[in-house]
Amino acid sequence: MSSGNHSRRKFIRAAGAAGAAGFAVSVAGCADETDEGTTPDGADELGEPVESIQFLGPTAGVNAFRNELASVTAENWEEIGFDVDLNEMEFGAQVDQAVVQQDFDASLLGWGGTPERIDPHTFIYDMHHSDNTGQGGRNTPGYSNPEYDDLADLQVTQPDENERQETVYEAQEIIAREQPRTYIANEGGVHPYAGSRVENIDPTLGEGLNSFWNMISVTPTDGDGTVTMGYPSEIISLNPMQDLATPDRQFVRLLYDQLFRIGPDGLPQPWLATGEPVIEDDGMTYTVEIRDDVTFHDGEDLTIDDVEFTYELYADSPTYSGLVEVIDEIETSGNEITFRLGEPFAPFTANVLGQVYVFPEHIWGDVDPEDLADFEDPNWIGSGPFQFDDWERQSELQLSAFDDHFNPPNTDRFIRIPGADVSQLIGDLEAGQIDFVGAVPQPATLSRIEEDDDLDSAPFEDIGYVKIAYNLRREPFDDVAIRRALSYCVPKEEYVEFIRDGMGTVTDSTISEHNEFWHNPDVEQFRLDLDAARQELADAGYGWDDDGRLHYGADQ
Amino acid sequence: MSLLEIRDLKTYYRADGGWVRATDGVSLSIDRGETVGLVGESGSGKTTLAKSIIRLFPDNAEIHGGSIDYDGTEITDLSDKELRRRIRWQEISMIPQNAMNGFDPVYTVGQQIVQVIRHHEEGVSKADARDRARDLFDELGIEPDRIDDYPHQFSGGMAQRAMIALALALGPSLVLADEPTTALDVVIQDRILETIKEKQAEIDSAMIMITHDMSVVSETCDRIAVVYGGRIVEIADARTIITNPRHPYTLGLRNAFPDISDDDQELISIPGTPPDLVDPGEGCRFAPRCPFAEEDCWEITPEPQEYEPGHFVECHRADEIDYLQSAAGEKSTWQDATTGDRDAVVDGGIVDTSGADATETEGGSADE
Amino acid sequence: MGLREFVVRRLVQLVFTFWAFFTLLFVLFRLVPGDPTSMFLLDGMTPEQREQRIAELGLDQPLHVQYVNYIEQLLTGDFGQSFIYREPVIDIIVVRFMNTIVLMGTALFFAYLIGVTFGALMGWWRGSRFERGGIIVTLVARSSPEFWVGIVLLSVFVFWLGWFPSSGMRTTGGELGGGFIQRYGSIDFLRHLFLPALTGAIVYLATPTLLMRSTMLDVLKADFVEIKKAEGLPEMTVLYKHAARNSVLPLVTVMAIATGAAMGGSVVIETVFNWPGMGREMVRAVNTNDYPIAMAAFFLMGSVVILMNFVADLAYVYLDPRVEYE
Amino acid sequence: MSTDTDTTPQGAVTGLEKRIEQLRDGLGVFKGDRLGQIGIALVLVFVFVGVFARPITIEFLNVTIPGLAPHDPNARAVGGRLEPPSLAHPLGTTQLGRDVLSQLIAGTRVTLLVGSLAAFMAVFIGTNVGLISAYYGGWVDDVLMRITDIVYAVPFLPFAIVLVAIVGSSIVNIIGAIVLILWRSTARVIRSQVLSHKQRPYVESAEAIGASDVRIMYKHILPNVLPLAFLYAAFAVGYAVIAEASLSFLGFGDPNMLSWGEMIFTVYTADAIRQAWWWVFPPGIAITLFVMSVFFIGRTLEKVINPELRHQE
Repeated sequence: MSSGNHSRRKFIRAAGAAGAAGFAVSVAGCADETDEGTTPDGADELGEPVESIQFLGPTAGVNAFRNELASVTAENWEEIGFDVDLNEMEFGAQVDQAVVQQDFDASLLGWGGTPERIDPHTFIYDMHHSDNTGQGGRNTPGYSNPEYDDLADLQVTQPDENERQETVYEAQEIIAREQPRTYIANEGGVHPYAGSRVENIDPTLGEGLNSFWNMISVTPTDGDGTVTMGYPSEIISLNPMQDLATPDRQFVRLLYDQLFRIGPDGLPQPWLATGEPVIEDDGMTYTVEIRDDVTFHDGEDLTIDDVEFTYELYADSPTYSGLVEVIDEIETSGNEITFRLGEPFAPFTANVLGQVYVFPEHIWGDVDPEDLADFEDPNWIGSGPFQFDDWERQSELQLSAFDDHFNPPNTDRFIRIPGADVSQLIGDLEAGQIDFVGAVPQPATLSRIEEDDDLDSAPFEDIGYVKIAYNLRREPFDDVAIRRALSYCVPKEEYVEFIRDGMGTVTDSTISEHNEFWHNPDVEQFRLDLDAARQELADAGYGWDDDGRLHYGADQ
Repeated sequence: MSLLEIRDLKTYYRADGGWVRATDGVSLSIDRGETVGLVGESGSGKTTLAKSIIRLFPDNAEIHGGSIDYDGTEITDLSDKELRRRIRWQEISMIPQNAMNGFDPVYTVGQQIVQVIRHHEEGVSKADARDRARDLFDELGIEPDRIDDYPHQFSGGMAQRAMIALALALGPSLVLADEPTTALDVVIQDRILETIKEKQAEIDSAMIMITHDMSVVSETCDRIAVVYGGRIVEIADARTIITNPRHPYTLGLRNAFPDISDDDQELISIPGTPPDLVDPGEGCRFAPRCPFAEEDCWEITPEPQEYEPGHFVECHRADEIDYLQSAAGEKSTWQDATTGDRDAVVDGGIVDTSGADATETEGGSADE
Repeated sequence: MGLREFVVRRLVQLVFTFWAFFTLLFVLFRLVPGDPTSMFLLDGMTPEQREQRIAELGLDQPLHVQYVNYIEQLLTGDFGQSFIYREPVIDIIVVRFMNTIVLMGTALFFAYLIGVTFGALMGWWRGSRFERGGIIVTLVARSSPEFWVGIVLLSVFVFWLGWFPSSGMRTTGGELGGGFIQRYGSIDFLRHLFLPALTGAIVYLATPTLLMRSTMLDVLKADFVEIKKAEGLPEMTVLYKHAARNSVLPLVTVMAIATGAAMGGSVVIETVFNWPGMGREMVRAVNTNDYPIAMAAFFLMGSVVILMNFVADLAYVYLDPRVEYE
Repeated sequence: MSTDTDTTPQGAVTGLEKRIEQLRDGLGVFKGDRLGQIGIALVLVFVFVGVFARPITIEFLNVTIPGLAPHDPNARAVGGRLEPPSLAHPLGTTQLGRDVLSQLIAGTRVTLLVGSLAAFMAVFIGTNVGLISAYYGGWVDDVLMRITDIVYAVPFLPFAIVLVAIVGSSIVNIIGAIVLILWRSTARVIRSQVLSHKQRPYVESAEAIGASDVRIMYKHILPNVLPLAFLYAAFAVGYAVIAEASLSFLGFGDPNMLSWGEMIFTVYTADAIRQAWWWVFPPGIAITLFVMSVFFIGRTLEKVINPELRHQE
């Protein structure tokens, strides 16, 4: 939405009200009576009223739960004296305005909890280090705190997990105290599936039934040897060299193998590698031995040359060179490959060896780097447990088991259906057209699933979370008291218990409690408490006029 | 034996006020090859009478009584299907007033002729039907190739000729000509009437010529029936009706059409408007407009009397033929005739009749 | 003016309309906030990758340069590459376009079929209960939005009676792709097509039905209908071969407008029934700033309507011999 | 129905009486027409409910007329989650415990707002475009008609979605999107009507006495095409309401203005269509009823205004 939308919203509310009906009318929906509540005695001489909050949130179409959360939060902020201008936007438009243009005061979005992010690096470094405050960077609030930066830099270099844990704990405490964002809830929930048609389901942390482990373990019991999955959006591309959205990554990793895979517990485990990497001269060199019984889907053997070729390919690829930047040199001998790093990098196994997919050199060999992203392998030949059969966009993607794989899946055929939305996919599930849905259903669906003895729901926890980012580049959000007060107004319990009907868990830290090892349980908590919010503002020298509107103190 | 025998036919229209008695007890018989003229003002029920023969009415008209015997079969007993298959166009066809609108504009004239031929005559191939159509066109003086022209490409006269071709395509025994020449200008009118007479003679078909124009019937018809208020008030051979009519209405009609030979003849029109046919009540229906109306005329419905062989008249004073004929010739008779309701006659004042709005009840649908 | 001049003059108008329509779309899409990279940012695209992708797509160039490039590309029949799918727009859009045309074509066909038959009967049995009932039913059909009709049909025929599949174009797992017959010819496809097409038919039958009825009322008053009856032709022949055939002419001119409505409505019907058509693809493209796909979708939708206008004019001249090329 | 108003200024006075008289027999037509009467009755009910849906505070009188809606339509947890109809909640509750009946009543106001505003503006633009294009003819006519062709080529929903994506989904923008498309049918019909009026004697006589173009167009021709414009306004209200409902159903509705279409959208995204019939059917039926009543009125007007000119979408 263009920034002009900000003031127009207020005009509309007035116009909408008086315009048509032709006489002063208070329209349904905008806050009627503001109950007085106990207002502590803020500053007596009042300065300017505090600027109104340009609050960006998703439309009900994008995410019905978060849309409701945004409107309730806006109401609570208005109760403690702020004037809130809530803009409901499409996902792409909101990301552009908040993350790219950074034209916002507060923005309610979520961070996906993929297994790769179980390692704390993303939530500690990417999201809070002052290096990442540029346009498009992940430090959307523009939070920069030298003391915090040191901790974030330190943790990367600590190969010893216990030492690193201490640093990560301390980082979480600072973030919780300074509230650059309000961390609201880990949106775990359930993925519905047809218990009468499939078994051995394995809902994993952060991804539920969309996880790699579930897709290779799920077994059809209705004899057609096929598992059909529904997902509320279409895959964009299966080319591993393109920038991948979540749905794409879920299927690219079925077709291609990595040296290590992030296991259900979030820790990397050997996959193409025969065992743990041999780490020498304090974390600067990693040596990995690969299996000798792996072939690609077209029968060609997967050799160490393919692995070396792949890592050099990543280094040249404009999209992914950043990922393998930390590697200075690669050597291979027999079935072993050794990586020399420029500097110690603790998450190397999980974030690099666990991410890079191994390509067949005989197919990608002569593709020059510029065209990598646009290269079309008609059969997407990889070495993964599934192989590509056929695909018609927006209609159906068909994969079949690659039986020669060392860890073949339990189903012969695996079909993916992109739905218009979750409700419509649930309809297909109930009509027997699909076997499980990789999306969290609405409360109304849950009650229906319980009654339907063909259907069950697989619970899973999330390591990502929904949060409200504040723009520290703008007044008054650079003042920590304002941010803390705003955080006190976010109804976290009501969001999880009522709006999400119990799906998910409340959180106060950037690292989810389900990531037990890295989660710091005793960070400062911010739960719904309007009085505490008013107290924060009063202590910081703000005051209220007799309409209850928040003002700067005269001396501020 | 006569071709067509109509006895006491009653055809009524459903209307807001009740039943409009468009044809109220008409008897008429037509012999093979004979041409009978039905003449009268518009709204007199002459077209309804003709169309009742083949039950060609809008959905709010019904036959309420009487019988129509056509060549031995009682038509009113026939089901619609039988009527369509055995009688319509095969036995009895029609020539409408405006030929241009009589044809379906989106098909060629030829196609429409071929369609009716092949519908009624099994086993006639398209080619044969087209040839017959071309012959018909040729006989009627139309360029045979023009069967592939569309109706809007024909002039008024040519279209009428094409319509005649269509009407005679199946060699019908009876043709209903509904004001066939009214829409044409006088010059073409005569030639079309000649053509119709000529063709009719060739196939020896009978014809009912419906018109309001005395001169047309006098030239073309053997016998003429004068229709007024849904009844035949006078019927006789053409000569008698023209030269020696008895019924005042016929006399009035004759005055309304100038005789070219008599140049100083003054035009005299019949005052008043056609009667309200919803409930005409007793007495002669012409009474309100008749200058000779007397006491009985208002009370007793006159029965048809035969004054000369074949010459029937429905009028109480028909016997005073000489007085009627001489008085009817004077303009004054009609002008100071008291028209309107009965009391006016008594006290001699002239009352402006508030006759019902003369909506064209024939053919037009009653509502909307 | 002969047929040739008429066609040429109309073609020139056509080209102008396309060009103006095109420029309007081009500007419109450049105003939509955000760019094709927005959806990847939260999934791990770094700022550098974003800059590089923007440059690759040429979105950093001034508007008029982009416009000129785009027109050149279009003149060579190349709709360009989808910003998101990175595949030629043609490959993506053509299949979707066919799905929408088959769906909406069937809907309009049924709407006109019902419209002509029932409209004619309503005119023939004027004043009857059938006519009054018919008017009420058509007005109710016209008053309910497509999605509401869709939801009602879904609730009744799928969730309650279970006679039809709930969504999509075919039962999963079958052969994909394939030629026209293979895609649209199977019984399975027809079972999937039935409810969405019926939804469209219900909503779009009102205009042809009411229009047919009112023209029938006039045509039945014409003299030639009485003559056809007098000719002893069967009732149905007079009704359909003559009366209806004349009344159908105005329906031809309305066809183009009905197509426009159908193109618009396809977005909703495809959403309710998860039909992989162009309507939904267009909405996705707008939301993810995939301009080439959105432009192509709009372009095809608009051209179908403009083309139908052209076809309607020619059809009218063919159907009504009285009309010369004005 | 189009009459030849006399051109002399003195005639203006009687012109007015003539207008009133025309209006009276215009309304007279409803006497015999049952569908028309049903239409009028329903519309009056909707207007009443719409106006008094929510509490109205009149500042200077300092009085508040209580709203018809029993609860605040947006108040959460007024009842339990997805409660079936009960005495407390005649139409049950939504997924977040909101009262469906209150939402339905409040939605009436939005529907009336959108329907009337959009229809009025669309017909206003359409009439003017049609008038000017037909009256001046020549290149003016060509340009305006080519623009109309383009607007006819633009399918409504996709265009509205793009527009809303650009300027935001407030009710004003939605009405704007509807108006930008809806004026096209009125323009074409008014143009054809004005073309036929242009040749009539009363226009020539107005030109003869030296009336200016504007005066002729708006003082003489316009009153004659106004009834037709009203007819199209009636149908436009229906189309506008359907358009807003469809947009809301696709998730592009104005979040602050809870319309019927948006209610159905919420039920659809809450995947509660099958359980909560009391939540999904009332708004759908309300839309159909309201639009139907407007179409009934339109059809009755059509009999009077232009029996021969077929109504086109």
